[in-house]
Amino acid sequence: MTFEIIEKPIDVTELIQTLRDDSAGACASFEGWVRNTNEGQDVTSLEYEAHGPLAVSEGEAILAEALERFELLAAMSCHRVGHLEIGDCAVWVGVSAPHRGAAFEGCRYIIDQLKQRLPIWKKEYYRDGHSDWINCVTGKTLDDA
Amino acid sequence: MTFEIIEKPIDVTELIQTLRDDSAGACASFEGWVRNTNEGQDVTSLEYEAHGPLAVSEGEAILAEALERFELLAAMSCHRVGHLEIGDCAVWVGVSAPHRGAAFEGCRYIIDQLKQRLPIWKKEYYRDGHSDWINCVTGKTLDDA
Amino acid sequence: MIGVTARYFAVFREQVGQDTETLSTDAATAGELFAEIATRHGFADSMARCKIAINDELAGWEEELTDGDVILFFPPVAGG
Amino acid sequence: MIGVTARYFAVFREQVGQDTETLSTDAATAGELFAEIATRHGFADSMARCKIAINDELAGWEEELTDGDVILFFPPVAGG
Repeated sequence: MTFEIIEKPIDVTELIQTLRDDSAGACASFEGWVRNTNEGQDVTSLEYEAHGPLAVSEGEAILAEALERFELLAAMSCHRVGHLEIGDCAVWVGVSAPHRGAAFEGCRYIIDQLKQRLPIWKKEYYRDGHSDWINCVTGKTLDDA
Repeated sequence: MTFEIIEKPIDVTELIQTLRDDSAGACASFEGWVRNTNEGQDVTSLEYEAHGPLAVSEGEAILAEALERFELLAAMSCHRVGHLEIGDCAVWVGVSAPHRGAAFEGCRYIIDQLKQRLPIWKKEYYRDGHSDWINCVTGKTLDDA
Repeated sequence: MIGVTARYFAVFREQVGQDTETLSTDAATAGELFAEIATRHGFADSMARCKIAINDELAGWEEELTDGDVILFFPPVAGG
Repeated sequence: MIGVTARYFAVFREQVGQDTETLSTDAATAGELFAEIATRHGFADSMARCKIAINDELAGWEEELTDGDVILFFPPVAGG
């Protein structure tokens, strides 16, 4: 059970290996990709900023909750920070379990909680040249001028 | 949208590439692994047998249903046949979608339907030397003697 | 009487002892043929959990048989 | 009056124009300090959607401040 904040591309193949367990019959995973639109605007790239130590401790708390609530054998996740392009993987979650029901539910729980609780912020850059911090009231931000 | 029956190890990295779409923000995937126990018995390996043409047409029908029912951008799946060892990936399902809700639901739908509907049969080999076809009434099978 | 080819999969193949048989039958439908074959070979699974395909298409139990059909006998499935 | 260090993240950092400030404040709690700073710098997000951490630990709004604390100001989060 580990949560990581990384600055380099996420290596999914390597991460999945950490979930191996001879009694695992199911492995569910989720990748969050940078997509080219958000709320009707054309996105060209993204910037992620995190408070590293608190993101790691909150991420690990979420993984621990998932391991306790669902019948999982292993859970891993990492979130990338820095400048990302369309199609890049921003976040990865993977779990293994004896059966698929718990695997799907545990994986979903983790990504839902990560999105609500991690001290990570996302700035979107748009084709028309402006940029916005997502989820924030940005009407008064400097970059919106 | 493709469903495949293959005899070689499943290459997940390559398959995930087929789901790429610039408007995809979410990719959910599922791997079914051969696990070392089933209903209290120690499993040492598995044999999968399929009716290839019908498995492919049924698999593609299931993927098409998922694309119609959920807001997905792409869906792929493949199932391995032949002799598999503990930890081997027997089945893979992956979908991409603008948002994660549809991705999780579509992926879950596909694996649930595949397990019920594909003309694929699984024989488990146990540590004590006997073997069983799963889901079948095997009380009268030759290999149980 | 019609002549059909039966192909058996998985546990059915093991119970029959071969993967293909040619048969002469009075069965008019897929369901009648399944019942006949299940009795002859001692198939233990209920018809409700099994399936038949005729000439590589899944068939309902009411589907009528034609001389020369290839009938596939599928025991309960277990993918994944 | 106590002296604290404020650190701003993401949109807050851009609005303040720097990532760290040293402050003298009469605020007794995390919530009072947030309100004071939000007014001074014109933070537009409601307190309910923001968070504060004191010395690298997430803090409730009622938590009391101590001279020398490092206070982190987190705007609404958006991971993934």
